[in-house]
Amino acid sequence: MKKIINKPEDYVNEMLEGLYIAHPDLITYTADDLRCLVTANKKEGKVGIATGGGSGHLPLFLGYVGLGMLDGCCVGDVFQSPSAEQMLAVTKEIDSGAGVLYIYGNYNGDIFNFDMAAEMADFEEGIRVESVVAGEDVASAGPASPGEKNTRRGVAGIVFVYKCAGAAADAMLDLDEVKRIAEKAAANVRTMGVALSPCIVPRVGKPGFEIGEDEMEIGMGIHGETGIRRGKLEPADQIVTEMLDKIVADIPYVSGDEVAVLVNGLGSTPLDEQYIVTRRIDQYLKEKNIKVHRYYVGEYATAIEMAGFSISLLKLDDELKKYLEAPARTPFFTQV
Amino acid sequence: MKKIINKPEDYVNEMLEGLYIAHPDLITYTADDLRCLVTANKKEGKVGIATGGGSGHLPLFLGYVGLGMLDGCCVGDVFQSPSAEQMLAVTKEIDSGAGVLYIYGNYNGDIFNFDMAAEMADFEEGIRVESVVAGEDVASAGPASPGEKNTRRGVAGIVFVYKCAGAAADAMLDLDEVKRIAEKAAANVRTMGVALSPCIVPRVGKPGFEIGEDEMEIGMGIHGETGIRRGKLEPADQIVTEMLDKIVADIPYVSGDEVAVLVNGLGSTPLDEQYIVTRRIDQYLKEKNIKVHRYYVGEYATAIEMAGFSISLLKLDDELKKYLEAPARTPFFTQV
Amino acid sequence: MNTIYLIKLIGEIKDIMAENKDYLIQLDSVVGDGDLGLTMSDGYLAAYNAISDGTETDVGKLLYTAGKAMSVAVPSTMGTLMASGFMQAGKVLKGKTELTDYDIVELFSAYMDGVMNRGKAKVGDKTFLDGLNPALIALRERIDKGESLQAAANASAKAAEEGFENTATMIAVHGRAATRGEMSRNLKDPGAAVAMLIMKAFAKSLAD
Amino acid sequence: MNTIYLIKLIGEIKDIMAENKDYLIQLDSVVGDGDLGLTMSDGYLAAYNAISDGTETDVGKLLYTAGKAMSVAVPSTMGTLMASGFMQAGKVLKGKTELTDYDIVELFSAYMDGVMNRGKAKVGDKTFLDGLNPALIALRERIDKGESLQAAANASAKAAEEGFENTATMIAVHGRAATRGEMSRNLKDPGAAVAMLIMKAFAKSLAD
Ligand SMILES: Nc1ncnc2c1ncn2[C@@H]1O[C@H](COP(=O)(O)OP(=O)(O)O)[C@@H](O)[C@H]1O
Ligand SMILES: Nc1ncnc2c1ncn2[C@@H]1O[C@H](COP(=O)(O)OP(=O)(O)O)[C@@H](O)[C@H]1O
Ligand SMILES: [Mg+2]
Ligand SMILES: [Mg+2]
Ligand SMILES: [Mg+2]
Ligand SMILES: [Mg+2]
Repeated sequence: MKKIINKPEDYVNEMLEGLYIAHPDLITYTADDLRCLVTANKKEGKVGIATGGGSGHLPLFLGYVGLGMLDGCCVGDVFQSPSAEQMLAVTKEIDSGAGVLYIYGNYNGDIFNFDMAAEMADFEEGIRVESVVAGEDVASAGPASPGEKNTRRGVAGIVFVYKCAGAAADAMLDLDEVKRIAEKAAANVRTMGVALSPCIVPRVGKPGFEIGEDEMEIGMGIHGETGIRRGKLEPADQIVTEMLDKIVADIPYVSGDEVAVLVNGLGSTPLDEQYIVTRRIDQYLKEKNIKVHRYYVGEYATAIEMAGFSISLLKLDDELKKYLEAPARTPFFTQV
Repeated sequence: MKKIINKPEDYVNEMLEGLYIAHPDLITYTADDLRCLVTANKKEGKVGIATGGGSGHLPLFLGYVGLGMLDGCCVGDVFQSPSAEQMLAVTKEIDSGAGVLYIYGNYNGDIFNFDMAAEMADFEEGIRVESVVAGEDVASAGPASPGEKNTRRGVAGIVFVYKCAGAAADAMLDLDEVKRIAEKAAANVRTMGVALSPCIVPRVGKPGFEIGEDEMEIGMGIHGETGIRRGKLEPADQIVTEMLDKIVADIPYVSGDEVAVLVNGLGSTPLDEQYIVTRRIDQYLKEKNIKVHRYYVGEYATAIEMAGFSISLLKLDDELKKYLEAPARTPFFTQV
Repeated sequence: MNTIYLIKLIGEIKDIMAENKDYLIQLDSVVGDGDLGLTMSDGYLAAYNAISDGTETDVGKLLYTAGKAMSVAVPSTMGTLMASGFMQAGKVLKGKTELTDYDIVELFSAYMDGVMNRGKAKVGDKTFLDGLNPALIALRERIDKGESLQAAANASAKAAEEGFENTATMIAVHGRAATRGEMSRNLKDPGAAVAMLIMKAFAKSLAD
Repeated sequence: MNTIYLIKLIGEIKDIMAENKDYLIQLDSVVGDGDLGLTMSDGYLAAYNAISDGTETDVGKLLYTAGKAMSVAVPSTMGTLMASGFMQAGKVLKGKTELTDYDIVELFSAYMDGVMNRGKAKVGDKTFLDGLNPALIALRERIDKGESLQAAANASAKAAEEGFENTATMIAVHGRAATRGEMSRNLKDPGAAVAMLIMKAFAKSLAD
């Protein structure tokens, strides 16, 4: 394990200390608990938005708390859920009477704890909490039939949900409306990823899985969950084509539709490669006559030092476009 | 070689195509040459600032062209200088009568080509060009005696020089003044890095050097240049202390001095680790009573997929602070 | 039976989880992320520590407190589910200071309800429930027939073990194991092993 | 001697660089980044292609054009230095269409000036100059003594080779090799090898 760390058990807390040191104008914490991160700029009367999940995905989840996006975030150990108690503390801190929206990824542990926190917030504090669960990894399961539970994993596409919901809350919409926008964004985003190398959870100390020197795994999740297929590494254009075939078929799109595109590095993939991917995405979408409103390229949701990337498409309408374009300023996402 | 690319020989140009696709509002190119990148928002009467160097360092150099920072940039193949001819094309495009300042790193090939370009700009085009060469890697050589040539490598600290000079130009200062600010920033910045793993130049196809599974190299350059010492990997706090001892002794600092700090990931070092580093930097500087005005944490100058990081300190006075704080918007650096 | 007994019961569960830490890690490493041994031993220890001073006489409050402590200590899937079980049992038994054999059945039944309300899984989904459910059926049957609590507990421990073994025929539809789909068949469910261990500790708590 | 001869000379240099591509790669791999074989063969080929049509009769313009083509093709350290050498020689000999033996000395002397102006290195810094400088001294001496250009060229090729060998005693202070400090001693300088190859090609261009 080759990491620039001190004791593995201090990994998360020391990372958090560094985060507060670097961004004092934007974030702070509550309940004397470094893992209960809240905005340093609370806006009275605004719907509060909170998220959370395991550590190891920076800039997810912490990095999106700030102006025009999220108000609070709880993190657990690497790849482990934070507790309901911690989420309750954040909820109390960010509520200013308009209620709180939870937006988080579709993982068992997170769901259970956010649900428990929502109950406690209601029973113990009288705070109204609504939840939107993001699950948009088309490689992780088929689409849910009407009325069925969505079993897809939530991955990088959640950033689009944060952005749209955050802008709606910032525009002082009420909780139902903010929830509606978040649900709309979640319903219109699709993601797929590919991994080339595993990552090492510091306290585990060894790679989460093995993969050959010339292999890739298409559809792998951001904790190393099994993907759709493992095979020989292919040229970038071919990989992107396979991924987009799946993503685009899932909505489906018609000629003239408009999207926002998120190209996301999983940890150790150079930006150069992400732009080579961007180039092919643009060709592909032009062929399908899908218009790209805006590209986001970089690391938005990682798996520690995994090599690989994901592509997320958000299908836009005028409403989502408006909220996507709104300004925001957080430790990792600034848009003017 | 595990990379998400197509043909290695298309690596740089395809990356550039992706870059223009993703950031059409900020950047474009001139002379029908993708490698001659210029701002999409030319400001009349402003001193033009250009940089350049080899590819493989994203977001350096390309990513800092935009509003309030650089106006043009030439890149060569991976780790190879662009040509004087290309630099001349950029120079012509970004000059609007106030002259052009070149800011680039202290590498032989770059120096020769920028010098040649400056001569051509003067002789052939009558454009006044001044140059500031950044060389601030304290691990690469001792400090230059007065009158002696600075032989230190330029690394991530150049971003501070871009920022301050860019803001000065944006404030419509004249070429001599912008150059003075750039020189002041360059004279007050110091950097040191550490590497844990090598990188692979796509056309070479194999790692640039070998390093043991439990080793690090303190002071290594961003092309894999030999550092100060190779040894067993140590805890983060210990590595940071060794690096800061060198950096701080070099200026030297007195109690009460103020700095900006840049923590820079070299390519595959997770943000988490960079924040663990930030935490220790803060402790260290507090002990020395050096005040941190602002932290920048993330990838600012990489070596493809090298693991490791660098620390840069910029000693501030009121003037530099003013220009550092000014807003900027480029593909990779947005400050409001 | 009162809170003193419950402290003993939770103490036995804490001990058996500690003894089987590596076994649970090993089971969870195959289908999940391998943390189950840690979370269960840490979680029940936290639960035990929160109630072991013996000052609480309200059975319901004691169970609720144990659950809350567990949820703070180990917010993993099973940690939160076990916490939800305790908290639900606490709600149902609130106000009581003495427990009949029927109340003990009620305790496990409420524990199961708590897990189901939180997890939304059904029996047969290859989870903890597939260990606890047969145990609960056996427990209720024996008590209804008038057998001793010890005999009923022994039978329920056996049923839990069979339930655990049986999970090797099911396909996982929840949690990390679900991402393996058909490949999850043939593997026993780690959460069901936890149910088996709980029921074994229960039998033991009556025996000594 | 006119531009036709210079085309031949540059053609010989292009050929010898192509033949020694792997050798230069190997030398540069030890102390630098290993590209010297590629840049020198590509660079002199570009220089040659830019002037080989034989339409230019002005010696200075031909040399300047060769240099400019080289600078565009291979903007590496040595690529730009060699381009600067050609361009300086072009400036000095501009307007001439015929070259005396003394003009040939002037050509190499101006080439060296171009490299020195651009690179700011001194003789003894373990660079290209340490191959070219002894060759230039030998060339000038022999011509001053009235020897034939062929004899002088042979002597200068020999001197360049000795200069190249001699670099194994020097410490690099420029470029990538300089980052090795004391470790760069004992290694021969790749750029000085290029000077040796140029002078060999020069001798050959007169022989055939
Ligand atoms: N919805 C659910 N209801 C009941 N039990 C569940 C549910 N989902 C998962 N489990 C149980 O949780 C066990 C894994 O627990 P744990 O190791 O804590 O999960 P994780 O580490 O993924 O958070 C599974 O073996 C299964 O028995
Ligand atoms: N300032 C200089 N003046 C003359 N020659 C130099 C100078 N710096 C380096 N060289 C020569 O350049 C050679 C390396 O050239 P090259 O491989 O093109 O460098 P790089 O690949 O680092 O750009 C060295 O062996 C040395 O002879
Ligand atoms: Mg587990
Ligand atoms: Mg777990
Ligand atoms: Mg070289
Ligand atoms: Mg080179």
